[in-house]
Amino acid sequence: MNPLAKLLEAALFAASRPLTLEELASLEPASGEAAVRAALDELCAAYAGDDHGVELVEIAQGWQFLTRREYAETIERAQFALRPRRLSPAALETLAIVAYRQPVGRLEVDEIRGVDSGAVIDKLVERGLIEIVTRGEGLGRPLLYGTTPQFLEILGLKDLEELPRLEELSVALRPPTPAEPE
Amino acid sequence: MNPLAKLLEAALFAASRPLTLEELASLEPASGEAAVRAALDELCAAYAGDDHGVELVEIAQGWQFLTRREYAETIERAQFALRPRRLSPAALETLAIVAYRQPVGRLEVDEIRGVDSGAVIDKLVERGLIEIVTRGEGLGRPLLYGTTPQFLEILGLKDLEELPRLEELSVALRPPTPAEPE
Amino acid sequence: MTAPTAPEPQVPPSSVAVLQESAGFVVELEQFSGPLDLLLHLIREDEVDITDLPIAKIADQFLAVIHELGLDQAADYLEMAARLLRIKAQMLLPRRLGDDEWEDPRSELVRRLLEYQQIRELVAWLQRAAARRAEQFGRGYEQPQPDAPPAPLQIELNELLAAAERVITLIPEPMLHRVVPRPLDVEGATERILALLAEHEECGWSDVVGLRATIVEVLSAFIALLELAKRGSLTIRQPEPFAPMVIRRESPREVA
Repeated sequence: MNPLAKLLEAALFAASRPLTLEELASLEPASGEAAVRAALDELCAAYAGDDHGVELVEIAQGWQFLTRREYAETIERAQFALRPRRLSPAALETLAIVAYRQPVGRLEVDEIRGVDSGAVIDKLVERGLIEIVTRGEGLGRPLLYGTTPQFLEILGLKDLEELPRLEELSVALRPPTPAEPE
Repeated sequence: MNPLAKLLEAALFAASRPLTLEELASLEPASGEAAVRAALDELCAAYAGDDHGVELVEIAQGWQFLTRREYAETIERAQFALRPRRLSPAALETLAIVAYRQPVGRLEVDEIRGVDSGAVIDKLVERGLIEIVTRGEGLGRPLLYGTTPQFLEILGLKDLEELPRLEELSVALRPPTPAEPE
Repeated sequence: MTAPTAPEPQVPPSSVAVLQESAGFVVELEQFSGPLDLLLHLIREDEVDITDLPIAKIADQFLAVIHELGLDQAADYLEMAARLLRIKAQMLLPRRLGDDEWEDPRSELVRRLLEYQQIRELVAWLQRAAARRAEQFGRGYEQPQPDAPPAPLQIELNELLAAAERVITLIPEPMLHRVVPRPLDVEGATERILALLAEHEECGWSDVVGLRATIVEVLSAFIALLELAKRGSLTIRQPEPFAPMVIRRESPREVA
């Protein structure tokens, strides 16, 4: 490949979107559009045919490397394109409280965390990790939350019994007991 | 290229992070690891030499296509790609301590740095560069941290073995010896 | 909202950006990443031998810098200042000739400095590695297709347990909120110093702390001195290297 074609290959690979002819030409202004066109043709040809897993495609008035259709399903199934999502510390804390205190209401979560946890709870519900399991007694009969089967699945637990017992945590998460004198 | 190599090419192109041998092998479970290794070799060879703008690199216990160094400046100038955020000196200090002492607890990090490192540790966990790997013995069974594959990734290391040995550093950690006259 | 109302922590007014974190005070300062970093900086600047630290000189410079940068409210720096002063004092103690038992009071600090210096070298190495990695670009991150399945969610049991523990410490329940007061008696030390200065225009460090001061007493007295100096009630100076500190009453000025 000629040097310009190799530069275009690198730029097209690193870009997160299709690059227009104009953008590609701006990489090396001295080359001129005709040279860029020629280099693109060369690059296209190098990836055409049946010898690569990716191809250079003209798309959205620009150019982009895409995987060949025949591999789409296999790759999508593997979900490599995306990094596994992790929960934020706030979400984990809320999840921990729900797991150990279920069924538990929003006010109690707020109180333990010392911050408004409404948004975090909604997100956890949306992700299918917790759900409304019942309504509490008392004023307004608040919604009470518990963990879902998906929560167990993600953690690889058979059932809630498999969560470590509170006593095993260095400080137990348990209903408050009166302070002991030292 | 053989069909498996083309599939790997497509998957590695689509992923925005290194893929481990295990992950690559999971694409076609019937193939077996030996075949995957052979296909990787073929793919590596196809992109080695001077004929491409990208190369296949072994990194973070996996494989990733990366643009060749020579195009760094041009691509960066064009701003087609995002550069990773830089780490603060405090974050790097903490990372260095965790990398060398893992699994290591917060107190030990505090002591070596001479400052409270709780906030920095939390931030590094959030960025996925370190993670809780186990719990220590002793009072309160403290959480112990270690580095993640993403740590290797941002440093371009294959594995932790590639970190310099302490003996190679100009200041060796040793008991103070009397100063010699020069 | 039912957030527990805790009494406001008493933060002395200060010109420094001191952020209160859950774990204590953290000083956001770009120049130095901590007291050890500052010490190393001074040592490099003076080009002195780390293993034969001129402790009196370094201690004075350290005090001057944290004063100048307004770091004399930051616990980590204060603690180091107190440590330096203590070592300085220990170095001044007469020792018998041929005393084999004598242990260099600097050795622990020197060990920590060497260890920290090694970490700084690793930091430099890591920085170079990161810069080199940044010369290569990976595949640009693609927006996931709107109809694509969401990325797999990953939760580690360890993470969840760690979160549980973080949360436990937040439970507004007295038993779990054991606050250990710092046993410093800055007020007492302040009174003692003011009483001393009321009688004498000038006094020395040993007049303030006595001969057998504990670390806590030294720390308390030191903080009191800094505070009083800051208020302009007194001045602290050292006529020459290794000379004892001279504490001098300032002409009565209204305390702001």
